[in-house]
Amino acid sequence: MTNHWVDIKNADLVLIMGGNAAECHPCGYKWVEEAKAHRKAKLIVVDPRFTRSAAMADLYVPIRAGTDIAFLGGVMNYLLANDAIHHDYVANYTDFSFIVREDFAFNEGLYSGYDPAKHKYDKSSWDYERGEDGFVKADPTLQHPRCVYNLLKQHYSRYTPELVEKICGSPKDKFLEACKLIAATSSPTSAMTIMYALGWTQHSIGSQIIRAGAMLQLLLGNIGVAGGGMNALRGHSNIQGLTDLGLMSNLLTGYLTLPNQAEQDYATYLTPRAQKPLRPNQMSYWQNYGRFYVSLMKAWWGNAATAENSWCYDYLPKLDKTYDMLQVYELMGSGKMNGYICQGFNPIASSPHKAKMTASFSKLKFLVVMDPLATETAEFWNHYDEYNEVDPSTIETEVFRLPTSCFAEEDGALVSSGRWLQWHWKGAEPPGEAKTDIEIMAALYMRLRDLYKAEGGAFPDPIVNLAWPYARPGHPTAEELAKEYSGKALADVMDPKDPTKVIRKAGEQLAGFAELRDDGSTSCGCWIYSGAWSEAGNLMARRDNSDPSGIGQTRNWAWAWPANRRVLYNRASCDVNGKPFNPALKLISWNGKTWGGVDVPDFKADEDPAGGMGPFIMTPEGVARFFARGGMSDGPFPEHYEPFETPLGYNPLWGKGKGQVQNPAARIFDDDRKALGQADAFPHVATTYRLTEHFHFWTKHVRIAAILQPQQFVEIGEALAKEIGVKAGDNVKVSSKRGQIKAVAVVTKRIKPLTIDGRTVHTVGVPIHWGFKGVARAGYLANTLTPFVGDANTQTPEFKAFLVKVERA
Amino acid sequence: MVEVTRREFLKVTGMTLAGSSVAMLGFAPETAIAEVRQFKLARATETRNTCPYCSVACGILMYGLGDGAKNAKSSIFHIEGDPDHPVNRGTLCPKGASLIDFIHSEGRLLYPEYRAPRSDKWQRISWEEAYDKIARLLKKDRDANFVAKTADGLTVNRWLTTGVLAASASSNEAGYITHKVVRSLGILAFDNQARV
Amino acid sequence: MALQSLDIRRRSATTTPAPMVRDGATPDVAKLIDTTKCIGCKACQAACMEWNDLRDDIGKNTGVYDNPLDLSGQSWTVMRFAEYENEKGDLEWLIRKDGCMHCEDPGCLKACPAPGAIVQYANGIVDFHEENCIGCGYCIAGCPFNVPRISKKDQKAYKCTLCSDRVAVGLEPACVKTCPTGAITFGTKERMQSDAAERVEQLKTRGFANAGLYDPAGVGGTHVMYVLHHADRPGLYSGLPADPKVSPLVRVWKGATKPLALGALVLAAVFGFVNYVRTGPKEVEPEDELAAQREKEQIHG
Amino acid sequence: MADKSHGPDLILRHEPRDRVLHWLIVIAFVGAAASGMALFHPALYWLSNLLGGGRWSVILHPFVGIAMMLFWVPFARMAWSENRLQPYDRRWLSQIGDVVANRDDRLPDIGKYNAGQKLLYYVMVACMIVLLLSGIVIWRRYFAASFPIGVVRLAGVAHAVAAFVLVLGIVVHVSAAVWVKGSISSMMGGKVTPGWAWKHHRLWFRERIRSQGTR
Repeated sequence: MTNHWVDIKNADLVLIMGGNAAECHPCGYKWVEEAKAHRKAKLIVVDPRFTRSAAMADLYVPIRAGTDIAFLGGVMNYLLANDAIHHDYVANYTDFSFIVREDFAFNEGLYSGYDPAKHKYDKSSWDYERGEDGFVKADPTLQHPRCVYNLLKQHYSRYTPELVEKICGSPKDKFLEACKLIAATSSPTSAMTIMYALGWTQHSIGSQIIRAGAMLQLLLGNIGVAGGGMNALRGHSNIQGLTDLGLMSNLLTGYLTLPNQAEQDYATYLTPRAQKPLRPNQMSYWQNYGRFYVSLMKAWWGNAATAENSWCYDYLPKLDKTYDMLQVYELMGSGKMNGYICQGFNPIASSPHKAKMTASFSKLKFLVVMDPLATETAEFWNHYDEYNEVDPSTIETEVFRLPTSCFAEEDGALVSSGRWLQWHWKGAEPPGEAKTDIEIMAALYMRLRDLYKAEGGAFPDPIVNLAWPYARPGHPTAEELAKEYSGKALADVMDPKDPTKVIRKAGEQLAGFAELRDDGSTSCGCWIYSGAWSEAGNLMARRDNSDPSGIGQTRNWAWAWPANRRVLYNRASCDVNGKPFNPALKLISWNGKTWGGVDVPDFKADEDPAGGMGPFIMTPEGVARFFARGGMSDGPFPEHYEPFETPLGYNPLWGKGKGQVQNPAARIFDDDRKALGQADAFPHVATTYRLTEHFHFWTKHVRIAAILQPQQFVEIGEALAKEIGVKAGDNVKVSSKRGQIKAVAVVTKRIKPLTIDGRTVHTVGVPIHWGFKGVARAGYLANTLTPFVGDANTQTPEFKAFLVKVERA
Repeated sequence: MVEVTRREFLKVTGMTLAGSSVAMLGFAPETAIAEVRQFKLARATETRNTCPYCSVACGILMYGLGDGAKNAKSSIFHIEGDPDHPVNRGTLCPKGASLIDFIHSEGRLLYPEYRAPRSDKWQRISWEEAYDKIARLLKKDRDANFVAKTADGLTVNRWLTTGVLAASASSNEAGYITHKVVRSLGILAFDNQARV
Repeated sequence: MALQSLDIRRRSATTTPAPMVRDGATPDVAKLIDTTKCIGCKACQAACMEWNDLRDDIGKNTGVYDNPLDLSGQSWTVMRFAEYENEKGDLEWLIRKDGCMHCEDPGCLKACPAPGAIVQYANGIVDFHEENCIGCGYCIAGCPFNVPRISKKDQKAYKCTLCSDRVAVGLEPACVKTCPTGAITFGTKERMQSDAAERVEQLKTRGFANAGLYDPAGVGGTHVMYVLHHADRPGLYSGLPADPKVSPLVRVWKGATKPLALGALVLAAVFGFVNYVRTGPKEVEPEDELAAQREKEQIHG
Repeated sequence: MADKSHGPDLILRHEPRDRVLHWLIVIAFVGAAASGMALFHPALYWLSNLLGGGRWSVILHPFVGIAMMLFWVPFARMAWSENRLQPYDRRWLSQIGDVVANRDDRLPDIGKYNAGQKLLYYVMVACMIVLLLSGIVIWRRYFAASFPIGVVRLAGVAHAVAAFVLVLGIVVHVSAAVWVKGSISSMMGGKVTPGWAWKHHRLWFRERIRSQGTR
């Protein structure tokens, strides 16, 4: 989230699209109801299903699963055509005026630079033109045909309301009603917030859908303001934290990235990451990359990390490609992996294509599962009726199942979707012999370290030299670890303006990332968390909920990254002179000397607005990008592509047999391409989702939740039910090219057939949540049906739009 | 004979009378005084925590047995929303409101278990045995498959044959130490649940 | 506002008044359920089960979202989902939290034959005391909303207590506290009525011309009230009765009939007794025997 | 009375089987009525103690009622023919004042049962049928849930009304039995003196005497 949950109450319009906040985030959704009740806000819900969120909406617009870019592109076209944009904002805070290179092109759905053999783009043409001063060329008059504004306008001029209706099946009148409501928030004193979740992410075009939403918000000037923003709801309690902490194939902590194998030395690694400004007097905060990196390496390898060894640069593994989940299971399936550790994760259920998952896991030599609950993954080898039809005697994998504590049995911090780090306290001992994840990881590490110390082995250095400064090495405490990632001074830290002045004494906790140094004098495990545990103590544990401004900025409640900032890009809530666009919802302002207000300024605190520094300090341009440059794998502007399993077989943007149908850069392996179904055999569009009564695959172990929603079902509309001769409560069989499940049919008015380019398309709702373990009635894992296709940028599987056939069981 | 039957008759018909006199003597069942159920949290220990499900991150209050005295062994018996929390203000969704059944789920794992190749059952093992076996398997695989340099001489120091999937609900601290350990081993096949 | 035995307004099957000298600050409380804010998330159901230590059976899906499908001894509140297509052709998902309405004039209490099994506290909460319950089920017949249920486990009647134990120590009911969207609120009845009026005005400006408060007069008003988008048609909300009253049959049965019938029985017995005393027994006199003998002989001649 | 009951010429009024049934019905009635009345009016709640308290009353009442029905059906069938209304019953009824005032000599001659008894019989038939049917409908444990709530409510009223009428009838019946000396002993020992029969049921007396004539 750029903003945070309570801030939603400041919105004048709420767009819930690609999410179902009322159902999946009910307690956060309450702030939408607050906005409706106290600001007369309106709520628009765009969803293939009439969800619980839709039930609360002032306007519900149905949409075909996977066509959100067409919809959002249509809205952008409406705004540009009707000039309903926030002019001051886009002119000064975005790349509207920047001129794009002449060799950038877009033809029939493909951007310049595509290599069809590799399914990849060469992105070099997706860039701005540079002037002789090295800075980006701009045309403030917006007349240049290749300025971003004109390219954008041209790109989305194709997305007419008629086309939107044709692709999305959204009735034109409803679509235009939505456009009108949205357009009204281009006023500087009116804000729309967008709330989205995996309904946008889990598509082969997921990242671009989200980008389209962000672009829409930029056009309206709704980023950085109270009641605005792009708000990812996030589905797991600490998935924000674990991503912040970089627990992904290609990341280090704080969104630092691992080196690619071509980057053989530190300088080669650092230069492209510590980008210099692309426009005059811009902050380009990533210029400080080196400080973050060095402080991290000092936290991990302590005294072993020195300037001479480039702070243990060689200790870091180097990437040849990204080893995301889909890639890993592909390798596993081809026998290239031997071991796997699943920590509190149930991939057999959570990853697409269960049959492939089971086959892949069966090729492992060993699997270690750490979990508080008995997961399906830990028992992928075990036969459970028709729900897991495997033969244990043919599966060689050794499996370890290690019991862990749950939330109630440990201290620590979790990061909410509003980026708040909140400390929690242990209330009881774990049951039986269960242990915390920290203890287990420490024990495994110490075993390995001792083995490497005793026996040697492959490159033992990073293991034996890992800093392990914990009072009881087998039991690092949450407090010790939190202090470590927050960071401390290893030597006295000096004031850059006055090198004789010590601003932080050796051994003290740092107050924030401004105190980080790249000379080895600071240690910080995660730069964006720097200051969470300062000399003032554990700020994540703060519980002062006072809200003096009345706009929900409880600054002394817990701690938000970065720097306890509650609304990201809040400099953009003020005009070029530093005055708030909407004084009633002032976050910060310029008082002539400094920036201040009810939020921590996302800006240089003493930077005079007259200097022209842009509000988007993390980009080298200092402004937000409509034109993504090389930031995306699949194009600088979002473009509608059909889901990999399309009910049409063509892209209505171009017509039958023409143009690019699917995302040309999406993640798909050859075998999985063969496992894609066609509309003739699998005519119905399925989408998977959560129900409000359940949480993922956990709550089927929870008795009350099992009582509230005991049995697996699928949702179909009345028309489809009639067509296949099914009534509510009957059993149906749902099959895809990859497998089939049986479930009870919930027949509902809430799912209506859509007319897509003249043909009727039925949507089928497949809730996840059931499986072969738990106290709820046993069911099929919903991923039996889903395709092994991933987004081009994040490799997120396409769970939200695929083809099935529903029949009477 | 008639005398007897008469007495019997009297007995039967007199039962109602007898009943009434018994009642008058005070043998009627006490009509319990109508009071509300006792408030069950009176002196329970309150611990503040965060709901482990979605990222709204609602504050919760956990009520545990005992007052924290050394001899009192806590067990959480009730959970409700934290009214001080700025986001949820005491509310909880159906999942949060049923957290107590997660803590005490019959699906909770209690001790380390091991499944041997081709076996169809779990066997209980000790933590020591589990750690030893796992560490040995990890080292064996790493030593056998660690790539220090590629064929074309690039230093890569990576280990690709073992992967780690990190949690989505473990604390920052657990995540941080997991990352630290995993990268020190050179693992790249590393992911979390951000996408699913 | 701790409640105790002296804070009782009505008590089932009790012919003498409850202690009623107290008349202080204990206000009439009420729960207001705003169906226009309800998302049907069932958090209230979960919180109810959790607080009251209730665990119903793990049931089945019958083709609808409703689960458990109906109230029971262990499900004191359930969400009822209705899909309604309005005049404009737009779908409305009308979701109603069903459970005890805590009537001011409770039919269950009226019907209950067990002394003290049902009480109404001074704050208006109608509570069942299962230790006094005899499991006859008359409360079910007495309830105009068809709410009480006899548990299969112990054959006693159960329903929502409005968390009388929480309210007694000054807390809000569990369902109220948990409600994520604020669709359920709790306070004095007066406050709830004024909040409802405000909300109804808001709804009228948002296109619900018939929005209104459901606080049916037929049962003397209720301590659980609904804000409805369509207050003119409560039946849309899974059959919420438009004008609930304690059934006239129940009124007859449990009203005037009781003393009248009892009086009649007593009168009959008294009459028999008085008549006996006044006229003396009908005895067979020796002359009757003689007459019988004579006639017998006559017949047998 | 006692000396009359073993005279050599006593007349058999009630067969042993009928006497047994009668008293079984009485026992069942007392149980059902006490428990039923306990639930009917709070002032009679103490009657529930007869069957062991309110809960036991609710549990046992329907079973006791069923038992009463089971005893009553053969009993009623036996008495069916003797309870047919005859022309003299109307006269007897019209002279109810004489009945109450013990001016029995003015009453017409009647058969085995007088009109009052016959009316009680029919009232019982009606009440027992209503009680059985309505009782099933409101039998919470097994059946009530299968009936619509309106039917249950109606049955509740019907059950109460029928029970009231029945109890009222029984009050009259018991009063009469106590009042008419010799009645109770006849239901105990089965026999009445010829004088009793002659006095109260003269037509029946004659019929009995005539049939004895053949012995």
